[in-house]
Amino acid sequence: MKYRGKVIVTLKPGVFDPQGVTIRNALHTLSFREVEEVKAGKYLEIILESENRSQAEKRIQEMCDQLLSNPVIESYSYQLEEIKN
Amino acid sequence: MKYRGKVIVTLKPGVFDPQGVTIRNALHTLSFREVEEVKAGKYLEIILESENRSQAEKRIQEMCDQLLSNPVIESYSYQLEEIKN
Amino acid sequence: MEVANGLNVARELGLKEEEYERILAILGRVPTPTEIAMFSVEWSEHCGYLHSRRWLELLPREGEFSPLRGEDAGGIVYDDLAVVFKMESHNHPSQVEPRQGAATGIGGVIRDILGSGARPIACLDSLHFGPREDERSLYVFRGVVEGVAFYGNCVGVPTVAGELYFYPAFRGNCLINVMCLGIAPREKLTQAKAQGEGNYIVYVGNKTGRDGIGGCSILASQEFGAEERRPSVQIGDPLAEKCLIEATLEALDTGHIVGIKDMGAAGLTCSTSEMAASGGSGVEIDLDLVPLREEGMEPWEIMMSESQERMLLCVRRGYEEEIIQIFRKWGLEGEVIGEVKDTGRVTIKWRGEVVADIPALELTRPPVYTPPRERPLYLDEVNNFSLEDVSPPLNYEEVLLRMVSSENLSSRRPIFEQYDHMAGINTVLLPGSGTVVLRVKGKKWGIAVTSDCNPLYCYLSPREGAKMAVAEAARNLSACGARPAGVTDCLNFGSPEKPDRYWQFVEAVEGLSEACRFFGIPVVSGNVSFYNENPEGAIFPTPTIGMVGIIEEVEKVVSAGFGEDDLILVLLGETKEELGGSEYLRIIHNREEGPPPRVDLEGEKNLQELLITLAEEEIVSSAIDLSEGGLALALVESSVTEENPRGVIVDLECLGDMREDVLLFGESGGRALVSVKGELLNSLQRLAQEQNVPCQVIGKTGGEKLVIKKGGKSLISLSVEELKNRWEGGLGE
Amino acid sequence: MKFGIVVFPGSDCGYDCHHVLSQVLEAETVFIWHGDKNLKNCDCVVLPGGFSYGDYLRAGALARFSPVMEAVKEFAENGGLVIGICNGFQVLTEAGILPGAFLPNRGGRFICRHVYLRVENNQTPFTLLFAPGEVIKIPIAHQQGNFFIDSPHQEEVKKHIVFRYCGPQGEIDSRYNPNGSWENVAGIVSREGNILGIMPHPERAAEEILGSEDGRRVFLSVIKWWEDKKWK
Ligand SMILES: Nc1ncnc2c1ncn2[C@@H]1O[C@H](COP(=O)(O)OP(=O)(O)O)[C@@H](O)[C@H]1O
Ligand SMILES: [Mg+2]
Repeated sequence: MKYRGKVIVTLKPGVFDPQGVTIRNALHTLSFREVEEVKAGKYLEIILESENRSQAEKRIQEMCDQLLSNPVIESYSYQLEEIKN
Repeated sequence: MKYRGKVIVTLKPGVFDPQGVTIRNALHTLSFREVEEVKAGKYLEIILESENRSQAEKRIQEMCDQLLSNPVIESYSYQLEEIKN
Repeated sequence: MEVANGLNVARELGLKEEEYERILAILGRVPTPTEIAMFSVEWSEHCGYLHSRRWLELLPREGEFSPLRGEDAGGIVYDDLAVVFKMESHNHPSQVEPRQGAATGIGGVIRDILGSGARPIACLDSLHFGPREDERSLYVFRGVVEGVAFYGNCVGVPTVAGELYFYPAFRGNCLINVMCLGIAPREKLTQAKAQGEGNYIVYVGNKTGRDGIGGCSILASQEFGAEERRPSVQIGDPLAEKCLIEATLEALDTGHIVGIKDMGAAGLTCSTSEMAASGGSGVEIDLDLVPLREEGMEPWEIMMSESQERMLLCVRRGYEEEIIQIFRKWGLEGEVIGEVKDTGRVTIKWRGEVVADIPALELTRPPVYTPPRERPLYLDEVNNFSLEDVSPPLNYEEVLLRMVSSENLSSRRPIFEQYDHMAGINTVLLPGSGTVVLRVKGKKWGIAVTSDCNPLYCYLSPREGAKMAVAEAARNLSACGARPAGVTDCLNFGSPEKPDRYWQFVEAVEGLSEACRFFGIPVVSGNVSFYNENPEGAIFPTPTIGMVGIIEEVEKVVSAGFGEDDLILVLLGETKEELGGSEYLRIIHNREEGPPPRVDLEGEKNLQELLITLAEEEIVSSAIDLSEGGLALALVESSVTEENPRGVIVDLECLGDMREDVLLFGESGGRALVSVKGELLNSLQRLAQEQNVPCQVIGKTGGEKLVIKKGGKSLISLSVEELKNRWEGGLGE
Repeated sequence: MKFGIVVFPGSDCGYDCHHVLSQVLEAETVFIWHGDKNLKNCDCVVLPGGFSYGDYLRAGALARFSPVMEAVKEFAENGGLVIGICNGFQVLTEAGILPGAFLPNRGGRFICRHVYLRVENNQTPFTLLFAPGEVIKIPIAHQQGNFFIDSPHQEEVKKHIVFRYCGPQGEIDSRYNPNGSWENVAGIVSREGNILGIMPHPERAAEEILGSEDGRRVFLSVIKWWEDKKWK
């Protein structure tokens, strides 16, 4: 079966996010004054073959732990959907 | 009212994604051989004050069009949720 | 505000019971939590040099070039300029979070240079990792290189040189030593002092958050073991650093800055106490004025925070607004947070209350320890190698190909190409083989920089290894025509509380000191990193040397590559029957054994003088020093380092009847390979004789092959194109 | 003639351009602060390389909203000479002053090295001192130099290519394309020819001691073009 994992990686709360701050400042100068905070993260879409849903889920989690995020500063979440041809 | 906009920016279909390819290769060396494709994108979380939902939506869209994505190569999608204290 | 169980808190923060007693005596009362925190960071190994201070006094501070010693970064004076440089470690943070660890390492050392009032113009990175087969080591290695590239490129200071080695001993504890070099008109240098009652203490840069709290005393001085603490990692913001560089230099130009100090390890604690102590005054700080990024921060958190991209200034009263506006113009924070007092004390207020009040001098006078040390037993075991133990290879071509493509000897191009090594348009001799040379705009002279240390030698003999690191660095510089002028060092060792590790440390410092003294090169700055251990033991002792040289006429710089055909190849220096500690033994025979090559300081010095003269008198067409991989690797590098590789024909017969593998791959020091035009050979030989340097003609350049024979016997005949591909592809990155 | 170099936070190569223009070529040169709207009567505006705003979000994305960019846009529309180098080129595309966009390098990494370029058009104010088809050597230093143009605009942009990555003999081949750039593009001009975007750094190849003087001729061309125009 084929699956699409949609992974979002963000900085943990309290970790300094210079990109987010800079983007917020830019939005302010563009007169989006109502913006209070911006957090910058990563989005990854992973297409993989797996026997079943729970196997796919397990593998996506392993990828996140080992490579896609750094547990010291980042956390992640994901959604999984089956790809039907 | 306070809202959280969750914006995902991805490369348009057909635009070559070197980052995605690099990550896929790295996953392969880590023996995630079942991965067929990786697409890399950006995730941005925007916290903003707005009168109502449709106003917030309009503003998020403007931000995406003006700054957060480059329409030549990227497309975006977003979700909006109300933040209750 | 007192703590009932002050001793427990002190212990938790890494202070010893006797240290706590001393704090009680200094204050004459029970310390507040903020005070305990402040003492704990100032008296940590990382900031206070408890175990190393006594030995660092051995290092020579004077030399041929007049040294300059500031607070953070030392340097030398040449012409009317100060050349300031300093090396720092960022080992533990990088092991935990490679990308940010390396990035903030670069950021930190740049601010050290900036704090002296100099404009940073170049960085170097000396990197050591576990083998790349090891998944975690590979991850750390790639993350670190990415971090250096990310931060260094963005901040606009070129990373021009460095080192990269892989040894199993660095598994679980990598070494990230970064160096920065800056220049300033000599009279523009600024000190890290607060002076003049009523002058203002001004905070500039990024806001303060909870980053790296405890990172200094707890993270940096704790071995990586079973119970791992989750550190709060610092995140680098190179854009802010870039703006901080420009704003600080602009502010210094106003002439209204009395003193300046970077906020690195131990943040506000270190900067306030050291500025007060070296200015012979006191400071009073109001923490409510410090720009904060997070809510609810405790006073001790603010004092210990290691948020990056911050500096502390002492500004002449009446000019604070002008200075603050400069920083705000660059998009940075700028706030008056306190003033200079003549109390001699660091007084910290928070919400109207005094939360700390300590004599500044006492904070900066941590205890000194010299625990027992003992020669480790392994030394006898690993220093028994004799030539009979290995048989010479049958196929030298195969051996050479394996060596040129090995992870420690292959080209570093895949690494330094990821670094913007040309930013600032000063890099005259680009990285590739050996030394990198920077011009100084508007001057005839230039600056050469290198970093060196062979950790395996140091493991086999800390003293000889340290001497060799100095010798190799100096040889590197002189090969391109530069005169060694100053050293900065970064001493990476295991736990000083273990006698065998402490012995290694003291031996290395003595070796380092002896070599620098002999060559007349002052040690102007440096850094000590202890507790580099993983569950399997200590790292190889690694006293990394950063050396800076001056080349009088930068246009005469000599590069390593063979520039044309029909040049005569000359080997300078004596080849001894030494194979111990060599990469050849490691790679081909799988033995990490010694003794390592012995250092002949006299011979090294003669060679250096000769190389400098040869460059100045424009006699040689190329020069490269011999180091890891010996003569064979030097030949390959000079052949293939240029865009178009060039062949050579070499005969080893004249080098005596030693074994061929010794002649090719032995790593005896004090040697260099030069190429010279036929008509200049005589002058070269005459100068070599005058300098007492052995000198042998071993071949000439030309053709498309690297051919090495010994008398009638052909050892190697390989296409230089193939060698180039193997060498450049060795890292596989 | 007078050159103006725009200073964005983080655009460090502006100092290098300043050195080359004012010290090496002895041309009148001033800095223009990103917050100003006044171009100080400059005849040629340089958007230098570096990392404006840290390249946070996307390379060049934030710089384009600096107040100075409105003035630059107006200046360009009125035929003023503009050179965008590296990050400056990225800013120009983000601002829509030049077409296209930049993707990360094909290999995903930053690359700093000398490359060969073939001069495809010497009829511009920036290249008139080069021979047609001449091969020159100039360094690159970028992470996102992979020029992209969507298919509807390709035919048009093809006419405005000025520099392409090539081999030592001028071979145009993907082997010599360091970053995956469309058509090996290293530099283009605007339709009217008064705006140059160039990914390599000519200011890094303007002095003999740095290994190449080819880049210098980009600036010398501008000066010559200006002088000639003045006489006309
Ligand atoms: N980590 C690194 N970062 C930048 N440059 C490096 C790094 N490692 C090696 N280099 C460069 O690669 C070249 C070869 O390195 P090395 O063989 O260690 O030099 P040396 O012969 O001087 O000991 C030198 O120019 C060196 O500065
Ligand atoms: Mg070396």
